[in-house]
Amino acid sequence: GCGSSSDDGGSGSTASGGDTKVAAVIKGLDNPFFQAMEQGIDEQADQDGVDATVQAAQSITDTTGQSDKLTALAQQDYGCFVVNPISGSNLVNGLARISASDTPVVNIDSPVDADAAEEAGVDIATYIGTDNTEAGGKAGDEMVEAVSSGKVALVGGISGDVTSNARLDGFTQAVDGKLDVVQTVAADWERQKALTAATTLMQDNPDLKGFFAANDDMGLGIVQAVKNAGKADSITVISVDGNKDALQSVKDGDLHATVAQYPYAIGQLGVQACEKAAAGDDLPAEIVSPTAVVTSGVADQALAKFPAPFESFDNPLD
Amino acid sequence: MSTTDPTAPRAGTEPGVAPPAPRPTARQRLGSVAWPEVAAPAALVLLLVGFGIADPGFLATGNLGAMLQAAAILMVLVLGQTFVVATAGIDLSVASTMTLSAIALGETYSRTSSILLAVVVALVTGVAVGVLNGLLITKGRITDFIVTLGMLSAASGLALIVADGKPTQVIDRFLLDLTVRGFGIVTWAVLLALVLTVLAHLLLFRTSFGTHLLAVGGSVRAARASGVRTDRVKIAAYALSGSCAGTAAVLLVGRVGASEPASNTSFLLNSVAAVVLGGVSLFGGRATIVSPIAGALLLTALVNGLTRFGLSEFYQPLAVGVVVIAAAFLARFDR
Amino acid sequence: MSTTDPTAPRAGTEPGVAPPAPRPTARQRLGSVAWPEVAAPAALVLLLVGFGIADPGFLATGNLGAMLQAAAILMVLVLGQTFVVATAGIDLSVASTMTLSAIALGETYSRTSSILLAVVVALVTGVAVGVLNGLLITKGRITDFIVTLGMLSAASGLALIVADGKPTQVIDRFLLDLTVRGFGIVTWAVLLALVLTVLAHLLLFRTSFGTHLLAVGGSVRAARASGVRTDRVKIAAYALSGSCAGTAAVLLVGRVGASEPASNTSFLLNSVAAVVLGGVSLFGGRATIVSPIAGALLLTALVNGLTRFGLSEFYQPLAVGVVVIAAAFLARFDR
Amino acid sequence: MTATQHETPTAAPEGELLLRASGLTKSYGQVQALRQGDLEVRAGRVTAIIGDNGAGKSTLVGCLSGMHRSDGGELRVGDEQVSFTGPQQARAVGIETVYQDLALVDTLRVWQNLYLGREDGVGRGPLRWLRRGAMRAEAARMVGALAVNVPSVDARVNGLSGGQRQAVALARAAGWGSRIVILDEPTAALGVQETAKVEEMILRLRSQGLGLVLVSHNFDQVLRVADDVFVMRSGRTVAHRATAGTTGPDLVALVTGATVEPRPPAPDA
Amino acid sequence: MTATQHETPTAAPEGELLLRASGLTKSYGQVQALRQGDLEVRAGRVTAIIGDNGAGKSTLVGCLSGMHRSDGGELRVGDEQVSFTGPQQARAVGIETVYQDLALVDTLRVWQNLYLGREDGVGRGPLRWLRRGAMRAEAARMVGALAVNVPSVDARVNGLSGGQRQAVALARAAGWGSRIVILDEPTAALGVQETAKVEEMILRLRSQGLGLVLVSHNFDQVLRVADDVFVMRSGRTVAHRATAGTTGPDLVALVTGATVEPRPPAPDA
Ligand SMILES: Nc1ncnc2c1ncn2[C@@H]1O[C@H](COP(=O)(O)OP(=O)(O)OP(=O)(O)O)[C@@H](O)[C@H]1O
Ligand SMILES: Nc1ncnc2c1ncn2[C@@H]1O[C@H](COP(=O)(O)OP(=O)(O)OP(=O)(O)O)[C@@H](O)[C@H]1O
Ligand SMILES: O[C@@H]1[C@H](O)[C@H](O)CO[C@H]1O
Ligand SMILES: [Mg+2]
Ligand SMILES: [Mg+2]
Repeated sequence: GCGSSSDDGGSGSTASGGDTKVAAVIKGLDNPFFQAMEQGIDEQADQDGVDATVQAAQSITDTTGQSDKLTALAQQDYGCFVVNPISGSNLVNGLARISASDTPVVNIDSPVDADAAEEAGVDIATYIGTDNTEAGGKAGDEMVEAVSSGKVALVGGISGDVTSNARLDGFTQAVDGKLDVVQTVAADWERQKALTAATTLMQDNPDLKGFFAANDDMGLGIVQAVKNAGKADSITVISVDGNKDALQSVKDGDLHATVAQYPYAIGQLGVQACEKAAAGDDLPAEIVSPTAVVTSGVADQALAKFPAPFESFDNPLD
Repeated sequence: MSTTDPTAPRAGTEPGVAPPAPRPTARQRLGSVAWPEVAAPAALVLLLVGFGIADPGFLATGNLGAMLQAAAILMVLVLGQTFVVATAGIDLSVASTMTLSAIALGETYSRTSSILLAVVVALVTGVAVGVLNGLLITKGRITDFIVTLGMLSAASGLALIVADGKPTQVIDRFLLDLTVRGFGIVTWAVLLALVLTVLAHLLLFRTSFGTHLLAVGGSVRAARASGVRTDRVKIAAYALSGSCAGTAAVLLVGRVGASEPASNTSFLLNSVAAVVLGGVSLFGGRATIVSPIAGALLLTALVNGLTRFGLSEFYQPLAVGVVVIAAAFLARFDR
Repeated sequence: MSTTDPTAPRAGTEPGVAPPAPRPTARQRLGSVAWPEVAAPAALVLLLVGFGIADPGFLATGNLGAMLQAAAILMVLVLGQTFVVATAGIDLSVASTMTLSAIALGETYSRTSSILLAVVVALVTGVAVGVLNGLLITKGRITDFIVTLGMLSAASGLALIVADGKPTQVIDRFLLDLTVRGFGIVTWAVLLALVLTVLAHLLLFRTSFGTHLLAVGGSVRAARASGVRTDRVKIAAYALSGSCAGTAAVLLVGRVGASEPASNTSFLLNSVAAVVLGGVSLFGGRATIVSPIAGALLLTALVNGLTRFGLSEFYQPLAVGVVVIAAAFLARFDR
Repeated sequence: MTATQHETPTAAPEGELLLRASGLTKSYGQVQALRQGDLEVRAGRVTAIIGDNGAGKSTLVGCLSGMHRSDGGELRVGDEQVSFTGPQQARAVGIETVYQDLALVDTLRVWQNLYLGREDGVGRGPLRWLRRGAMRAEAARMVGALAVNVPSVDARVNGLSGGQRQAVALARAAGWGSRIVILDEPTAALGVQETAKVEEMILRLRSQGLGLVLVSHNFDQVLRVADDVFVMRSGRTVAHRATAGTTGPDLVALVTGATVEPRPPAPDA
Repeated sequence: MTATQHETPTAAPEGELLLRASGLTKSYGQVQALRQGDLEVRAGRVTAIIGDNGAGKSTLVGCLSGMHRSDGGELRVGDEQVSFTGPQQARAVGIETVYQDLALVDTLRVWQNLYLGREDGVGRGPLRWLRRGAMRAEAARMVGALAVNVPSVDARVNGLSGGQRQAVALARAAGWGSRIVILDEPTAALGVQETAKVEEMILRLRSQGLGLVLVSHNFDQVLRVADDVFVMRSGRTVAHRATAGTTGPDLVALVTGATVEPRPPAPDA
């Protein structure tokens, strides 16, 4: 029995959802996006009376650390795992062991790579998340609507980050032929770096019309830079996430729009899916969680409902 | 050196009575400037000229202002790091301390709405971490490297706990103005960094504390034998570094309009790189203030220039690494 | 020490002919083990027992296996860092070099589909970076700190460029098996780390190279005067560190199933922390292999235990920082 | 502080007892380095301490200079019993020391070394504003007073020769209105000319009424320069002699223990 | 390497010329430390080098021991002209040096220091497998051969006294079938007993037919121990004398330059 997770009683799938213990392993910990996700998980678990533990990686690049945490939890008697992997494959090894003991796995936010999962024999009960390319596309459409023509610059997260790349790609495709993307820079998901980069880019391109940032933190940094440069009237900033501060900024008329991804809802759905999976229910292979472009018109509504989605959506798990 | 001074006794004459020492002449002073200490300013000038020729907009006042603005936080951190390195120590916790101070500012502000109190709390937090570092190093007799490495982790953890992992908006006119208003391209933040630079220079070279700091870096034993309270001096150096981190935190929060529990690792690496580029010996005892500041400006201008040239973001870390090694090659120590 | 040895001459008898030296007795050996070197293993045992009492599942074979698995990469990096620190140097580029080697592996694999070739390329890349570090330090006469700091940046930049910023999936049975299969809880990866640990120990204490390494760390001048080729030894130490980074890269790619250009900063800080916790003097000349490895296991077990206890992730950096300082306090150097 | 103060050490009547150590003890962990340290220093006299390597000479000196804190025994300076917790306190009562390793900060300039720990400045405390011009001029005078050849007070110490460094350390010790100057093996690494110059300086300080303590392995030098000699063996002061009438072989015998000596030092010869 | 080899240095007929340096020069950047370094070393004789601080003695020694690369001049060992690029090469032709700072690695054990740079092992190259038992035993014999009292060959050097360290450095220099042993101020920091012991060792090595070079500031010692003496001043060898018939004051005069000497050294006395 060496090497199997059943050593200390991880007796896997218990029948009733009520006494299932859920373990969630999510991404970075210094980002409000994941705070909202954690909140969604905790509150849904409370509401349903299940026991949930949430662990997060030390940072958004801590691939092995996240994997270690999953492995540590896999040794305990959790009935279902919710995972939001940093990369497509960094959790595959740990998940393989979990799947081997027939414990269900729910994948949220960032997808586990399908090939890697198959190779390792990982069984994903369902994937719940948003299409990041689509989110970027929505931002792109909004940008086209707002500025109609001219130069825009893109600010991504850490160089090479998959989520960031998907959002930037989506944006680029959406504005192709309509706007002129002058440059893409990496600001490591950091507000301060985004601010510095945006300041430099405005210096270099005095006629810049807009910025797209791959997340809200960076978007807010850019807003600050734009204000500092006294260009709040001529430059449009759009970002992705739908964090509270960003919604407030949209409401205040600073940030033009944010593409809300509702991490809170993703967290809730993750727990719900886990309960069903543990109870042996069938789940759809993929559940697309809602996204919405929040502009100043709806910012109030969005803030009022935060962290829940402000537009109702069909929850396939209810 | 002295042989260029006509009033100095010729070597070999003996037993020569040393003459009343004249103030060193300009030439003598120039002659005694060591090459390592000139390397960073020289490299900075080269870079400015080079980029300026390739892209005249680079030297436009607007862009110069943007660079100064971007450099202000690093400059303040570099001052603290210079003091610590001058004592032959190192402060790996500067960036984390700055993060913790920023969080302390944000939390205080969101609870009391008093920006004054919030700034004071940020500064006190920075000093407290610095003093704790200093006490662990001197009284606890643990190497500076490991103390500040541990503090790097502990302070960022504390920042996360206090902030509950979330950023806090700090929208305050006073703080925002720091990084926007001022005298033309010299904003208040930049002015503060420059004033602190001058003060740091005077502290190091014009006060007895400065001499003691360099003495401790040169030889703890000799300094102690000469009656210098070496432990106090070391603690003070770390406290200074902490207070610089606290000050940098104020500028950081003002700049981004929020306090965030982000780790800011690049500030740590850049602060050390600037100090070493500035020809400050990691073995302690020899330091200037101007050269590390030039090092900080060099690193900032490099990234600004590379961004303007639209060099792919992927090439920037490589360029920074190469420039750091190349500049150190110019500034390499004699010993 | 010698006074416990009945065959040693009594101090004061003179001119005493030294007796044929007997092999040191077990007691003598034990007596000569320095406290700094025992601190990490002792702290590790304490931690295992403490967590084990609070949570018996912590010591279940499954969890022990998970911890070993989690520690394997760090262990390999720590071996390299130990060699470098033993020479009184430091390798700040270990983690970036690992990233670059991982990218080299991924790119080679995606182009040739030959895992063997890919592994070889990864190792060669690591060694090449190490040799370059060593050459810059010895022939270029630049301090190790700044060379490896620059390399930290340069290597991660190169990784981004080569990978074009994107991760590459490396789905290969052989690599995946490394971190999954093996002998019970000892997977191939863990076994590799353990075998390398034994080899490193033998290299350090049983070969002339090991003696030269420690001699260079103890005193470059004395080593040189004794005919040790000090430059070569230093270069070899960095090359070893590079090869460890290359090996760690293979384990890393196997573990995360992809080569990613993202930087792994925490591996750098943890490798240095483990070495210092292991009582290896940053001033060089004194080192063991077992204690730094115990330091690596300590850091890993700590995070595992905290995770199992469901301690919020916010508290983990704080806990790690406190443990690092506390363990260093136990292991503090005499000088 | 004014310039004149530095140049006029408080002169004491010749032969007056300036310092008396009795029964000092000091351990480093397990090593009992000093078991019974006795010494007397008198104004206008040179008192030598001799003894083999590890006899405890430097440890005794460390206790007098405030570098070490003695574990036991009594130390009187003038009429007062003192107990030093650091070198500042020893300096405050007029004891200056030239350590075996000189204790100069290599990276600082000559004048900075001369003033280290008691910089002349405007204001108080660590932030007092250095009067650099005054210090440099005064430093030149301090060095000049010993008639030694130091290139410039602006030179960094790491650029000086062994003899020049010794001169700086001596000038520092002598130039502060001190009453007692302790020299730990000041000529061990020096050549003939440099040694002669240092001995000259010692005699000059003696003639100014200072009490000098000289640790030396060179018995010829001890006989040439010193008035009194204390002999140490295994951490104990085992003999006290006037040099007048003592020969080199006598000293060798005392140091190696060939002659048995009554332990409590004989009263001043 | 076998144990016996270490104990029997290649004996040469007494008086045979082992080494001759002529006109060696060496600069450190701007400083011309050695302008004209001349020296002769003969089997079974002790050759002293004297001169004031900074005269260039250690620089000359460095050129002979391979630590420095001379800029010019000629060096012959036996019949061959040599040019060293590192200490290994000097060792290879049988020149061993005890440096002014001893050049021991404090953190290593006595036996490791004795064998440093030429470890006895199975196999070749840097990865050869140490024969630790053999080395420890042999090291004990090497130290024993000099009849010095070192606590244990397993002791770390940083735990040894000055005299003991000197003994280890000497044992290392003497124990390797060397033909020439150079000692740079070996007794500067030593007490009477330790000094006596080192002088004894020097004479023992001389009687074994080795050529010894002794750098010293102690002229009594030079007259006591050496057969020949070379005098250096400002980087030049300015005189060569046999000690027989030379007095202390003669040496002082030579060193300080009071007497004018013909520059090319006189042929062997
Ligand atoms: N810091 C220290 N830690 C431990 N032991 C020490 C220390 N300093 C000196 N000792 C030991 O104390 C004893 C006395 O040393 P001390 O330096 O006083 O001797 P000394 O008479 O000055 O010798 P020398 O002539 O060699 O300078 C010696 O056995 C020495 O090894
Ligand atoms: N590494 C060095 N760099 C620069 N100058 C040096 C160096 N080593 C020695 N010198 C200079 O070279 C000259 C000769 O020095 P050397 O050490 O050979 O003298 P020495 O005769 O051995 O003196 P001492 O009796 O003090 O040991 C001196 O002026 C010295 O300052
Ligand atoms: O989806 C998340 C969030 O947008 C966050 O802001 C950065 O990391 C991404 O993966
Ligand atoms: Mg002494
Ligand atoms: Mg010399």
